[in-house]
Amino acid sequence: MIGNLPYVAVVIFIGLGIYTLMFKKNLIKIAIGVVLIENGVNLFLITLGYRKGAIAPIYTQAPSGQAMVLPTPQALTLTSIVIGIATTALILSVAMMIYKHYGTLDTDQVRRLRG
Amino acid sequence: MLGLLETGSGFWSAIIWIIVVLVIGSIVVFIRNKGEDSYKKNTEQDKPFISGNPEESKEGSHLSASHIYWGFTEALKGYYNPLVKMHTGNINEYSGWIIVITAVILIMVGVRG
Amino acid sequence: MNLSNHIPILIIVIPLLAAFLVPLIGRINKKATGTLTTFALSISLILTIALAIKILTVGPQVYVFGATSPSLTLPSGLKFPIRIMFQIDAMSIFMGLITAIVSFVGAVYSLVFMKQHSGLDKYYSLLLLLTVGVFGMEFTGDLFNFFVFLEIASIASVALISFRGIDFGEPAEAGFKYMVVSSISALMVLFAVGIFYGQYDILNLAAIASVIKYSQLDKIALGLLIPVLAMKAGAVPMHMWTPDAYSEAPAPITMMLVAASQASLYALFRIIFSLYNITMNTLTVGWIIIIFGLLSMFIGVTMAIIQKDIKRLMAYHAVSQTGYMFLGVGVGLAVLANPVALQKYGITAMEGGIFHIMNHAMYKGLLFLTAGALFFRTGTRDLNKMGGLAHYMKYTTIFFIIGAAAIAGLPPFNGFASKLLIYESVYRFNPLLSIIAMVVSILTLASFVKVFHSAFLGPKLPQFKEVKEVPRSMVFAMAVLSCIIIFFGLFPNLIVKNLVHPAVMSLIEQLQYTGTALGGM
Amino acid sequence: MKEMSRIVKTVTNFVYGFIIIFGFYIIAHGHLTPGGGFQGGAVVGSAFALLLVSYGSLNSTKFLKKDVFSLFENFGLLFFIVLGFSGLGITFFYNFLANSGSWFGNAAVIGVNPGDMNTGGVIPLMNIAVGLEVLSAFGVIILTMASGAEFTKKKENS
Repeated sequence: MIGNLPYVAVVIFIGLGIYTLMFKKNLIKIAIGVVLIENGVNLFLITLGYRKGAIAPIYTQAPSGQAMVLPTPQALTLTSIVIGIATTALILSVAMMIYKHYGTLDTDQVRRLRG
Repeated sequence: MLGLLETGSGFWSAIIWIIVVLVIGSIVVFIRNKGEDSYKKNTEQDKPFISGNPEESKEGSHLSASHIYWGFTEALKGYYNPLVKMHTGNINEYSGWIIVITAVILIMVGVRG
Repeated sequence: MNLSNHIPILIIVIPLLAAFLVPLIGRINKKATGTLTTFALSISLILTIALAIKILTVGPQVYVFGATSPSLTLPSGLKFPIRIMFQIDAMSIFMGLITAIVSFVGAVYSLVFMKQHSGLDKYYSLLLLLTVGVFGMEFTGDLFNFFVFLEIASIASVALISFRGIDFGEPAEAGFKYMVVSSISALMVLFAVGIFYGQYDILNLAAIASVIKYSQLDKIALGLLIPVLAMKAGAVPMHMWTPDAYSEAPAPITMMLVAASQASLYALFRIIFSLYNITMNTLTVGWIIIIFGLLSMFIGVTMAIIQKDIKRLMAYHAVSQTGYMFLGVGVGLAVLANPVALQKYGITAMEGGIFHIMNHAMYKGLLFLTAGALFFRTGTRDLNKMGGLAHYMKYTTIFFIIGAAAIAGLPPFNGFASKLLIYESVYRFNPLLSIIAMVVSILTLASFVKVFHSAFLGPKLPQFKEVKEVPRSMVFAMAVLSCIIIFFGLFPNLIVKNLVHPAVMSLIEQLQYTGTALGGM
Repeated sequence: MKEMSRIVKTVTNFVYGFIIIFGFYIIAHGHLTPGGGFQGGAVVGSAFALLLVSYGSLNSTKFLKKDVFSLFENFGLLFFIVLGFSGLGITFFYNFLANSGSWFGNAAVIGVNPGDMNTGGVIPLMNIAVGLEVLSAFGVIILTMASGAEFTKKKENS
């Protein structure tokens, strides 16, 4: 049961992120919502690689016969974090540009493009 | 070389189409040239006739985009009003649509897939 | 060292190398950046054509990164590929050709179009990165790698959409919206990749396809992947980002965005056909795709008719034309499990849908470029303010007529050929769908008549006295696309037989796809 | 951004060097221990962010130059892609240095051992390239954002 706890956390993370994206009216909060979903997905990937009683997958510190956690999901998560940093930086800088021109971060007012 | 494109219930060839258009076009031109030519340049016939009203200036007579299909949009008001209202431009609703459609498709695939 | 084995990777790495060189060159000579970009993309185009010839004559190609041989997918003792690899079959190279042509034309067009902007080195660098991302999405044989390239493409396109955001607010707004929706979609893709990895411990697409069981988790992955990839392709009702992003990006970038969203469409088809194929209930999924197609076609075109912004109007048409691809391929998918119907009309419907992808990229690219030419000379995108421009811009007018006739499906242009394939085959599946498709085509023509009348026809307006024809390189870029459109229109059978049919077969035949990676299983 | 109090500045003076050195340690040992180019680069980038926050954006632009950062970023990227290209005789990204006895060419020893820096082939070189790219990219990002924030604040006040 305790082993499934991370999956519950994943669901909570993604659910909170979706809630933020759908109902929060501030552009910065929307960026936070995207980051929340991203963290949920990263946690999901990391949890997939977990093996009970296993050690960190370092080549030069592995006694023979000892089980290791899967390194591939960790590499995936790392790549996803790197991409997430770029995404977040880009969202925030675009939000800054919007604030510069619109003078507001409210999603109800940042909608000159419609119809 | 005729470029026959099989469509399952027939074929399509642009080359044959162009040849047919050229043939029919030349027949049309031929028949048209046989008619009587009553049009004379630089007479009253050249001037526009707007039910006797004076002609507007050239610049003023251009019909801008909003006026085109006015009747069409007016007649379909019941369709267009909710549709345009749906495109709010609000980012919350953009993500809302994605989540809702994802949920619907998850249910569809889960039940009938 | 035999370079011909390395063509698949060179197609991607040469633009990548140029993307990193461009800022350095830009420090020395600002003008050389555009030339370098065009040069790199032209090499990429030539290599893509060479690879296409090789694939269509020899067969699908694989390229394994960092292995001792480019085609060594399974080193001794392995049951499935572990290295990152490219797997390029007829469908991938079909999309690759579109990307190569569109990116090259876009770079040529940018040479003059973007001249007065600052930060050109970043612009070209991002354009190259966008090309790399789109190529990668089409070539990769690895699910996680697909996610990475998807993100590269979306980050580069966001930066390019909001490129004019320094001076105006709207591009920044469009960029923000696109970034949020594309992050959601990319993260859902990553979640689905995680689901696959958790079940099968593999990331390779072909290897998963060979062992897929269609369990409950696979259903969840499918249910996540279909809507988000359809969203990236611009399917109604998740299309709202499309008009925003397409209308605010610079014209050559809009053209690239069309290619980028088609790469998502390709990924959707690849996942449905090559990964799941007949393990899933093809009728249900096929109808989901068809309904996406119907909604996109109809709502897209009706929204387009009432637009006043020329690029926004064309963007709604992009949504509507995407509907045709969904419709054609959806019908093919719905009868996938039924070999008789598949032979009778399913393959034809898919040919129509796939052929339409290429046609759409060409004529929609051309139309966006003409809209960009109008914006370049008049400084406005508002149709209400335009008029009488045919007096001043003769070439642009001709190109616009070609593009508009092609998108409306008038013979003898290429749009007609693919739409005819769709109409006739879809009619045998369900006549109602075919009739709706024809109505949409008529409405398309109606809305382009509106654009043609309000922008090009009419008396000479006093405010456009100074307007003249666009510079030669922009005319050249538009002429290239027009020639392709006319060629495809005159000889559709050549294209369908040599390019489209192999692409469709490579989608339908799952065993061929898995066999390429796993060595003839 | 204004500069912060004397306490913050003094602490920054003490720690930023250590943070940068730690970041470079993570970059250099990327092939032996957890970490690598991105993580180390991010650590170094956080040192730049610390400097920027404590000294204020006006003061820190004297010693953090956006131009230099973007040059380094380009060099890092180019170095990485050139490393990929140099394996092209066999395949792209082929690890041609591993087990060759030359640079980083020792074979890794199996079993519990402290690890040999001189292993890994092109991987440590790639870590260095990525680290260089990431640390300068972080520098560019924080400096650009700081100048953007400065601009917006000025516009608000006027």
